[in-house]
Amino acid sequence: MRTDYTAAEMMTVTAARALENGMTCFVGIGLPSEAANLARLTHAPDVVLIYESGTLQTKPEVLPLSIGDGELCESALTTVSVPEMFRYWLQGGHIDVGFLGTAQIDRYCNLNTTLIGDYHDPKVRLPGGGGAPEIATNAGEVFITLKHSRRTFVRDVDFVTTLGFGRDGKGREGVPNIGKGPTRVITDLCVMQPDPETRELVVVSLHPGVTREDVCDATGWEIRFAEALESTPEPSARELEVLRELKERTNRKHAGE
Amino acid sequence: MRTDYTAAEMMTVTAARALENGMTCFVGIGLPSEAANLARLTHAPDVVLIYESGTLQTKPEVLPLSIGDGELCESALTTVSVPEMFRYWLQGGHIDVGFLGTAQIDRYCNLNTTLIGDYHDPKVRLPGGGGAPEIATNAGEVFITLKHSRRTFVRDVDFVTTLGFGRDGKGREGVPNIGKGPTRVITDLCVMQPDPETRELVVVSLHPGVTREDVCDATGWEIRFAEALESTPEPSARELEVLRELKERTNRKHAGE
Amino acid sequence: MAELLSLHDAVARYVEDGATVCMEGFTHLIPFAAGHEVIRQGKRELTLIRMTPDLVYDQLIGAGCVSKLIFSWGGNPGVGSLHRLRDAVEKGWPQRIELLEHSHAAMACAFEAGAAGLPLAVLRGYVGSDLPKVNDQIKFIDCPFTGERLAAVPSIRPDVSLVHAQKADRKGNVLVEGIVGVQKEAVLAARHSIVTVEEIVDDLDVEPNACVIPGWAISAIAVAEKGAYPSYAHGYYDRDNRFYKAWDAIARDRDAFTAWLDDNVHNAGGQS
Amino acid sequence: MAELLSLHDAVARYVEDGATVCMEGFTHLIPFAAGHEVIRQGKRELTLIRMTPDLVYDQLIGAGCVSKLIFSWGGNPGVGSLHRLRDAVEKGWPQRIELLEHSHAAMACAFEAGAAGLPLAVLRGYVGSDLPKVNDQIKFIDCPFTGERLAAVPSIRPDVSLVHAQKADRKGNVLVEGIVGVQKEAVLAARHSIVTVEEIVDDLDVEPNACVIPGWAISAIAVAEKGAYPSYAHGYYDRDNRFYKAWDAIARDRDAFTAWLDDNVHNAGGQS
Repeated sequence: MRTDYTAAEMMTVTAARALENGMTCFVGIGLPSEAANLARLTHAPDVVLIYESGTLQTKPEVLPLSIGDGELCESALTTVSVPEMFRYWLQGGHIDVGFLGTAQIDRYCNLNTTLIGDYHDPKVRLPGGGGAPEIATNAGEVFITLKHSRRTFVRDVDFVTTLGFGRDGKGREGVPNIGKGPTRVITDLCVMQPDPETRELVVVSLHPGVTREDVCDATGWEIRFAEALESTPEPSARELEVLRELKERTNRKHAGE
Repeated sequence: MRTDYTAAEMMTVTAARALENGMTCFVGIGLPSEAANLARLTHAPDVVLIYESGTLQTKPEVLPLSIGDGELCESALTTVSVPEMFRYWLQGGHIDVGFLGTAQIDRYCNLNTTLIGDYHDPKVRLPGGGGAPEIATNAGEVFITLKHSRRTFVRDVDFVTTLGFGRDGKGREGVPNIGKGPTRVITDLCVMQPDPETRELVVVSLHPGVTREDVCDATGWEIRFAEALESTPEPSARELEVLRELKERTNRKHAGE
Repeated sequence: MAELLSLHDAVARYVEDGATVCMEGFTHLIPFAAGHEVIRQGKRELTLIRMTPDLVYDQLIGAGCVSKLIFSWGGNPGVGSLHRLRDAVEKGWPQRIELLEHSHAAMACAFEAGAAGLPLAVLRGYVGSDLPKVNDQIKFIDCPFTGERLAAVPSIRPDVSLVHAQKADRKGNVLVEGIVGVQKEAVLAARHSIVTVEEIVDDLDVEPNACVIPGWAISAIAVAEKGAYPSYAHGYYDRDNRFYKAWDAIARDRDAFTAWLDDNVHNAGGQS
Repeated sequence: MAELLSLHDAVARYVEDGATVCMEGFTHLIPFAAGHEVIRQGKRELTLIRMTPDLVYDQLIGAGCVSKLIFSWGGNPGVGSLHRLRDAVEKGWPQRIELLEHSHAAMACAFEAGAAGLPLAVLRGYVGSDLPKVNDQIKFIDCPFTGERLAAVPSIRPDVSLVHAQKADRKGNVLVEGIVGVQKEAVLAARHSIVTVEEIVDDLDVEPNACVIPGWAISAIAVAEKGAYPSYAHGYYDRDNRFYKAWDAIARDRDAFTAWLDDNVHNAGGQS
């Protein structure tokens, strides 16, 4: 891997590039929020960012720590109630893409943010579903971004908090009024997409300097690679500059300076 | 009848007196609106008036011609959407009394504002239900005010737009989460209340100068009179003065002066 | 993303013969200019949806644009009947129209459900009313938690909604202020939407929770100054209550109505 | 009609042991002062409802006030876990708590339905999720018009809701501004409600469609300056993100937590 950017930066820039200008994007907190705002500050100035706190078309100067930082409201076109957000804007069909993170993901893109272990006697209790279960089904499509590891990429999630394509890849078949589901997963190692037939995740692009072996080592099942495996384009100098400035502004703000 | 006030004024003043200070009242347009605002301007300054246009706690200077005159919004505590009005404020149980007019009323207080004749080939097509069907069932109780005549007081309404006590007086029995229904009907001749047992309307008070015969002549069924039939108190000088000023202001405003 | 069009072009593009059309505005901000453009363009066989048909639908019905009306209160507020509506229902002039009749509560909930992308609205409604006997779209369901019987009506999903609002910015974001009625719901529930506005401004300049409809949720914006007259636009002009009263005499008579329509709509050029 | 009480008296009067209590505020306007008063008064066996439990519920759970939690996302936003919540769930300290877990969409709809006086909320939700397997309150109904299978959840009807807002006027009418969350719904859905405010003013001085909760829909108003801290009040003070980060270390350790609670809640006199 080259030394003038980190794997985390590579992930964020690649995730940002997935968003097209003009898309309406329902943004999860953390990595998705970082990527979505980078997109807005670079190639997609008219991307519409929507946070579940009710802030419509928001343009924060710094990344929010929480999903409801004041910055999100102050820079929004308008702020609606949370019931309105979920009913009119998400379920109402106005979201092109839901951008999610997760604690665990499996080969059929199912997401687990509920717990590790057994529900009634959990080893680790995670925060829970939040907005994700309905973002993943009511948005037109879903992008997912998270760090690649055997802890996060498991063959079968312990709990399907949020539907990818179900335990057998057929979870969306025959369901009316449902979005396309996950169309890409972006990690610090690669980009994956569901196989058009089986819906199992397939690596379609490796980040510069990353090997197939790196991905296999970090994935909890025998991950497949596309025949026409691509190499993810590197971040541009401008993308890196904008991202670093954004993160620096953010750190200064949240440190209370 | 005395000459220093009209029967219409007697009706409005009596209807106004039915409202107690501090009640929240969902107000129908026309006679109910006139009575409710008179109450607010006399003995019930803190009566809360709510119109279905979404105007909460409004204090119009003049009577609105329509249910959504600008005056209602400008003088309201706040104005909400119409879905919110019907869902949160009416159905949500915040209305003490619904104050309604009607085109036809029958002995069980059922209201018809839909049509005269047969539904599919009407003799006269009336405006329809509007807010009344759910005001009458979701408000704590219902007051009704209208002019007394054989055209309006019929044995059985042609169409039950809005439930009083049903065709047999038992329409509210066993229905969960329903208000008490009509508790008084105020006309230009008298005040009526439903019999506690049968729910049939009974005259409880005659306006000054009105005879039992006057009421019988103006009612389309054999109306009963309470044993302890009262005489409705006359309007006070102040009530008449406030009412006349209100109507004069209103006429000036709506004539565009 | 909202496109800025002339009212003529917006109506020509989005309002088709036979379409289900909603023009909302609860007494306030009634889209008269848009309704008149629909009449001028001679649209036919429309199914019109509106809680309170008001004068604008009386005019559309009298002009022969309408074959079906879905509504909950059809009168001239504070004045009396809508005579063109009655003439169509009672005498079939200029054509018979079908009525599908609800209560306000049911329609308000059906708009909410339409905006929320649901196929149905659930409400505690129609208890003891005869309306379910004459409207087969009103059904009842049992609550799976309490067993309570509740009314269900289909959500409202118009082909196109036309509403009027105070102003839009250059990106097509719209401010609706005052009595907001079901306008936002009408826009969000529809496949296409046209919003007429009093003016286009650089900046909407609003409070954080103002009723703003984003441009990307609207098909077209058209400027129509006084576009709600004789209804009103909070902050711009008052309701012309005198016209509402005068309409009673105009609409009572077919010839008087036809002459009024010729003078004030058909021969009134562009935006009336 | 809202009564102006001290926070102590309001909590003493309306929050009973064993009650179902909702403290809302979506990141913004979280009623910390009210939560601390509940801790100080030693309320027990509460069922707490809240979409995002946040630090205030971590504190209530750690203080032993809670036997059941109904929620949809339980973390320290942007920081990590709620360690007191986890300790109670995973290790039963200071007591085991029962979880009833939803998605945000379902809870938001359940608050809406509660405010709307309905027994259930209907949504297009939980498709393919395992949550219905572990929450028997999630059911499915078939739309009587389209046959579509939709989720149904019971509406939220707390015994008492506690929320914080910017200001109230002397009649107890309250302005909530900014990220309004489900606060209005929480108040309207509850049997009783306590609203803490930054200040009482003569006139709310608001736009026509501002989010105002009328005093007659509220049980009690209590002044609590900085009552949302370390959350924030739009127009008054910012979120203390540093405290949210610092909480992670405090809450991770039972002793550190207990010491913090003594210093900052139990021995902090009245309103902290």
